[in-house]
Amino acid sequence: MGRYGDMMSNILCAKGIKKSFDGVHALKGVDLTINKGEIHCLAGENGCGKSTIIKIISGFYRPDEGAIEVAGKGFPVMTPTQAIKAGIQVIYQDFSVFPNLTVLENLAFNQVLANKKRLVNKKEFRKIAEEAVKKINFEVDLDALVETLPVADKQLIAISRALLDNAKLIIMDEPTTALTKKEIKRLFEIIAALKKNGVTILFVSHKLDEVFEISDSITILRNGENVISCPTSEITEEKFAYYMTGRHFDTAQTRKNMKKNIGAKMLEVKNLSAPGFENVSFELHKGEILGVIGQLGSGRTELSLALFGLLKPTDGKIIMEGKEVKLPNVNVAHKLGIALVPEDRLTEGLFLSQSIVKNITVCRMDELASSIGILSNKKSVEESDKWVKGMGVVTKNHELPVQTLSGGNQQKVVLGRWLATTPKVLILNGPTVGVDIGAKYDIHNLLRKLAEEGMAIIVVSDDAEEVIETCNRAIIMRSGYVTGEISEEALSREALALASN
Amino acid sequence: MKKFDFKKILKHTEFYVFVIIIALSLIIQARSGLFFANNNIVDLLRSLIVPSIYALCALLAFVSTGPDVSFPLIAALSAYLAIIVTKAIGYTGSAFLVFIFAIIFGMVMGALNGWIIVKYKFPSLIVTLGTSSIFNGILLGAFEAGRMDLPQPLERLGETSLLTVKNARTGLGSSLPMTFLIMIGLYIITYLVLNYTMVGRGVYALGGDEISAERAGFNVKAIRFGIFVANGAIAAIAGVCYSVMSMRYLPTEYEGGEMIVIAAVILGGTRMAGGVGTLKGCILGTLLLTMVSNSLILVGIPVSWQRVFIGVIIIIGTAISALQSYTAGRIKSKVKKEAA
Amino acid sequence: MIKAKKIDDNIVRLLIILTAFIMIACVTRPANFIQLGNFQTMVKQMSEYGLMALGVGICMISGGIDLSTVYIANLTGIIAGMMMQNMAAGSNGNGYIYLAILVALLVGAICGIFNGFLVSYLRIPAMLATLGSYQLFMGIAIVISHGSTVSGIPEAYTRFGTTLIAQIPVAFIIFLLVTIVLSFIISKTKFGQRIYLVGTNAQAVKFAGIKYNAIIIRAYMISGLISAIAGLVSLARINSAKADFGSSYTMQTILIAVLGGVHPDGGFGSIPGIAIAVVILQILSSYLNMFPNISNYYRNLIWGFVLIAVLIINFVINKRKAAKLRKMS
Amino acid sequence: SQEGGSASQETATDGREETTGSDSAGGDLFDPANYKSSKDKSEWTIAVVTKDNTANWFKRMEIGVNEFGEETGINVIQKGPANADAASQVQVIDDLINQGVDALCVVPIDPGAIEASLKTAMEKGIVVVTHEASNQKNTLFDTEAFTADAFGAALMDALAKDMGETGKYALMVAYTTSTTHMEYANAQKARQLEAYPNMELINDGAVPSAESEESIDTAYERAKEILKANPDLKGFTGVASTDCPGIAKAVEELGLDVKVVGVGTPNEFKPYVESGTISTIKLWDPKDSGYIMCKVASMILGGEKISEGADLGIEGYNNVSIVEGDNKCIIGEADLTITKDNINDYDF
Ligand SMILES: Nc1ncnc2c1ncn2[C@@H]1O[C@H](COP(=O)(O)OP(=O)(O)OP(=O)(O)O)[C@@H](O)[C@H]1O
Ligand SMILES: Nc1ncnc2c1ncn2[C@@H]1O[C@H](COP(=O)(O)OP(=O)(O)OP(=O)(O)O)[C@@H](O)[C@H]1O
Ligand SMILES: [Mg+2]
Ligand SMILES: [Mg+2]
Repeated sequence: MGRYGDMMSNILCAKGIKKSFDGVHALKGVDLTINKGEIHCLAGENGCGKSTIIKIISGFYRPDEGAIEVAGKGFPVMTPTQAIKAGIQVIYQDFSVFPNLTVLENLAFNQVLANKKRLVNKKEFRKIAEEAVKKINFEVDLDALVETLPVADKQLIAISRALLDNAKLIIMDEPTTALTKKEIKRLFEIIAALKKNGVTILFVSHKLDEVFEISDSITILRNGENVISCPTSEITEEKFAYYMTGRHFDTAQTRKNMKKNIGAKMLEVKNLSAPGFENVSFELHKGEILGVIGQLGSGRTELSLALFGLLKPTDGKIIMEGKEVKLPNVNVAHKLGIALVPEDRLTEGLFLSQSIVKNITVCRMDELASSIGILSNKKSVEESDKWVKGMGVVTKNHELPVQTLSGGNQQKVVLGRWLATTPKVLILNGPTVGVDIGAKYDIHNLLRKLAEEGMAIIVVSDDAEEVIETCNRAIIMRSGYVTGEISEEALSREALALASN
Repeated sequence: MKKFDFKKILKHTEFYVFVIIIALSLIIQARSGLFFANNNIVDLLRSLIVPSIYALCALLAFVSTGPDVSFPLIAALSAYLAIIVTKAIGYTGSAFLVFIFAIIFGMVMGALNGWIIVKYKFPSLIVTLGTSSIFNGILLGAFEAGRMDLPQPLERLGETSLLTVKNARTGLGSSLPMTFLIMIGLYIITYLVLNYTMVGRGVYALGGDEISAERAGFNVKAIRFGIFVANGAIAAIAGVCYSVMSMRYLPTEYEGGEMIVIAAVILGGTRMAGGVGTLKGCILGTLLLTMVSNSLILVGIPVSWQRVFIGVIIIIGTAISALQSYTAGRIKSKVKKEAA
Repeated sequence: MIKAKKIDDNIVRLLIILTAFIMIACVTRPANFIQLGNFQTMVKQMSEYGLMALGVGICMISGGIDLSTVYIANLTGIIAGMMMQNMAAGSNGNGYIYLAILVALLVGAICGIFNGFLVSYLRIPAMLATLGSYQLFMGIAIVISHGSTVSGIPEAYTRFGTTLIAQIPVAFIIFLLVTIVLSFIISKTKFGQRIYLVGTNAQAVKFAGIKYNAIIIRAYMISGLISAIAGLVSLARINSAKADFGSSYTMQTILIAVLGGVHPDGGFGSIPGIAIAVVILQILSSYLNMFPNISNYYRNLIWGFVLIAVLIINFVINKRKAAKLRKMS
Repeated sequence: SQEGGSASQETATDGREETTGSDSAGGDLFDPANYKSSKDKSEWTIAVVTKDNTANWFKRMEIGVNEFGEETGINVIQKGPANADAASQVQVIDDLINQGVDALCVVPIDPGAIEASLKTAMEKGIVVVTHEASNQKNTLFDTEAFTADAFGAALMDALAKDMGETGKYALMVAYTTSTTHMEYANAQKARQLEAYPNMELINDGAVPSAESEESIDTAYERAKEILKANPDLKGFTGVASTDCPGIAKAVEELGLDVKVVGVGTPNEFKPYVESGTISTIKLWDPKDSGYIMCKVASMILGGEKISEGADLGIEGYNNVSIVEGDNKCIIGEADLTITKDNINDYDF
């Protein structure tokens, strides 16, 4: 179904790319053709091979088979420097910044290296860097160390670095995950401006609305194979989801049709303050899903940490089932039936090199062990089996390390771990960040089902769609304060947009 | 332009090491009255030479890859080979050539480290532990190295001194060996390479994020290999310097020198996880530990208590620098919140 | 689902190396090697550093390292030895010996807890924390023993160092027992699993409600405790204790742990692997002592070589296996 | 130091108890006559175990050991540990016992650490001879060029003579844990207290004054510190072979008139002896010690009796005396005193 443009209008043409890692076939002969000057969207579920083909185009991986042409010129062996020289710039999913170096160096390295300079010229560095940040009006201290900057700034560094002079094709691997709505808007403006200047963009995203908002054409991959390549105008949202996942979604199952089963008051937070937020109050009932919507740095993360015993409140009360509780550490929270699915699953959630079993049972060890602390292997495997099946984690063997799973499946493992503790209050911080629509759909469904069964849930998110789809109510946080609350009836995209601006 | 920013300085580990050094030197001065004498300072500088050259190896390895524990044995073996070769060919010219011999041998050994680490991506600690065991076996088993007199070129170098001072009050003298210049030279070269060449920036870049470095176009493998070859060369220089300063080749005195050097370098703010570390911190950390071990007698600590003191100083020093970097992290997140 | 393998590949490879070494020794030096006495000596010698290597291994699995084991062993040996000396005269019965043993174990545990405290609460990198504490423990040992050998250990205690049970030296039985108990703790208990988790991702541990500090302190405490046992075994075997005894063991224990499959960054390794590596090293050392003309320093050469060779063999085999998998699927 | 004295006395009595204890096992473990070998001389193996085979000192010893082997046709081997560490030495000894050597001649790193191993050896009928271990209990004979006390006293006598019997002096050892060094150091102090009232050990008489950690460079640095802290120092002794070169270098550099007396090999010390900084070297020839250990071992294996006044065949040992203390100690008159005048007579 691949669609090939003629030689002249192609900026990039990759044919029959195959790549496998230690037995995993990430790409099974993928074709990708991008026309000059277009915004091309590459979509597909987690683990379908999007990042892998990008890394092959940028010369970071060598394909097992296949050929790459850039602007009609064949590259038998592509290296990162060659790619940069050919005008290909990549904004990687993980930003690819140097945390230990200054913004200045982060911005200048690529270009200086591509020009084969051997010596450091501070003035030249500064010139390149200033030029780069100016392109997107990004205000940042060029001499600051990148590790001291917030996530969004790191993303913006990666973006501005890619915009440098000779870029003909800019590849963005999920560039919007860490950005706020406002920043996304700004990014799209930049992309539009680039397009006007004749730069071609390859854009990777899971988010339907983004794809349809900006792309000219789409290539969808599934399991390392092409599914379709066509102009965006020829495809509908529904079809898009189908091509990506190979399944049809029951769109009737939304919040509006959710069975309401709101019960007794489960959790009450009164005038809670902690470093990062102040004077936050709200109530949470059994069977209710409360959305906490706020942008990066609004205090939402700190609030979730405070409710989980990881951040010491300076003031205020937490009342659970009518009794005031103190949460000095995670164990107390755990015993009280509070669970937190953390924001960053890689650093805060998973033990990447350990088995799926260990990752799922880690919070249940006390129950799975005998009174003197001996773990039952059988029980652990049963427990993990239950959750692997229940959550639909795709894996060959649950003794395999978690790092062999794709992002969505990894998130399911973290979620399964906490659900295994049968919590009364489940807090999820960005439950579907970087998760594809199939897995996202599964997770949202699961949350609704859990609420129906009487669990009290807090969804912390900056994704309005997610909050609308899953939550009964939402509170809005900004700069450490709750600035508003939206009831179920009023919960809509417009209301959220209005409230958070 | 850049202002003198005291708050920024407060965040650097180097600053705290510096404060500890000042405090300790005042204490030593108060207890002995001898610390700030010119001859004592020269003695201290002399003691600093070999450990601070070693510290370069530790620093480069930590910043780019991870711990390297093989430098003392590379030093021992390459100095041995250089001396043997010099004696065998009966060379009596300049000591420079002897250093070149040693550097070549050191680079070969460093290349072995580098090759294994780059090719197989094994942790550097294991590889260097293994190779230093091998070098030790070669030196003492295969070559049966024993104490030796130095060949003429090195002997002559050992007899010349760079600077001689005499304390007016006590009449005590002290002289600074020529090897001090070698150390200064190495620091200058390392400083220039690390800060003013793209390869040098690559060392930091790959320590910060190896994959990003590769994507940016640094030749990560070549840089890492180069680091270990350079470490071999630097260790070889330290090895010859040590023999020059003892006026004798002493095969068994090298082994075991790595730990205290690593402690010094980490004390000076080098991050074990890589990417962070300065020459300033390196020299300050080395100075601190050298100063402590060279002042215990001046201060009058009984011999049997000296080890207790060194242990306590290492623990306190590292605790301060560890807690400081932890609180610096916290300050960081607070600042961020204010900005939000 | 594919059934999980019961024995990991690294142990199999270590066993192959071990067998190869034994065969070489048997063929080339049958008269010296195949002897009850030789085996008894070997197992006696390796028990001490073998115990310490187990402790070092546990700390490495937790993401740290313990450089102080040898000096904890010496300190506890000295304390127990001095107590036995001083109390032997005034007491009838062996109660005082048990008391001394108890105190030694306690001191070992306290030293370990101290290390754990430095690593967890004070966040000092383990390499530095235990480098400092090893100087400290050795210093304390020098201060209380005046640097000299503590000897004249009551025979009631030292007899235990030479006792054979079914021709097996007690020291080795202790080593085996500790190995078995630790294998069990590490692989079968909550605490053991948590050591692996702590060594894999210290940040995620916090979110999973595992008490990082407590796990680390207990890991180092175990290392200290085992070192104390090693100190007591050594006290019985050589009838004396000294502040600097066995200083070459420190590097040796790390090499053993690594050869045994422990990853220096934490999260991987097994106790049986370490135990097999101990045996390999011991056979190598004893074998070399059978050649009058070969310097003992060759041991270091061979040992370094074996270590790197094993790493490379593991690497190549794993790669081959992956390639095979790729072809199959 | 008084505590130390009583402790060692206790040890001594314990040693006796052990002896009687093993008596009942059959035959006197400490009677050399019980060790006569029934094998032919050519089948004997005598193993010499040193502290560190790389040191010049023990390379010199090996010359004597090999000389003995060639002379007599007895199979002799010299082994050192893989690390200069008592634990490694124990391993070497234990392994040699298992290989069924007929005699072990040991220069212990730490006599205490090898007691048990040597006892096992003797119980297996292996002849045990030691050197530099006058307090070793489980040995048939300890062979010494002189006793530790006599040697320490001789060092002090030499120092006292060189510094005119007055003034401050300092003592350096390798480590406070080096047993033999500490014996020499304590003996020096004891001799000074007894014979030279006008001399004074620095730091209120604390033994030792500094550790060289078996490194010439460290010896130099510590010596400098001591000289700075005690500008009126008149004498310095060092008992490890690393000590005196370091001390002498410091003294020369500071331009002081401090007498340096110590232990070491002539060739290594020659420059400082010739320049006069090291006034006296006290030592014995390790070549002879190696030879004598083997000789004593072979005599025991051959059933020969060694008694007071025996002639062991080389100079310095033509008329040995036997002192019974912790062990039976064969003492020669083989100490060498080397000064500027006779240093060129020795080449090792
Ligand atoms: N370095 C690697 N080693 C082994 N397997 C890998 C490696 N990189 C990718 N894979 C595997 O290849 C497949 C494709 O991964 P890729 O990262 O390209 O997916 P993706 O489409 O970018 O997913 P996501 O949306 O989660 O970013 C996955 O199954 C992944 O597990
Ligand atoms: N006091 C603290 N103690 C421990 N961890 C903290 C603390 N403050 C912040 N963190 C962690 O540091 C990380 C970055 O914090 P940051 O404030 O940038 O989070 P955020 O999501 O951007 O902000 P917010 O929660 O305000 O929206 C978070 O993952 C959080 O877990
Ligand atoms: Mg991806
Ligand atoms: Mg956040």
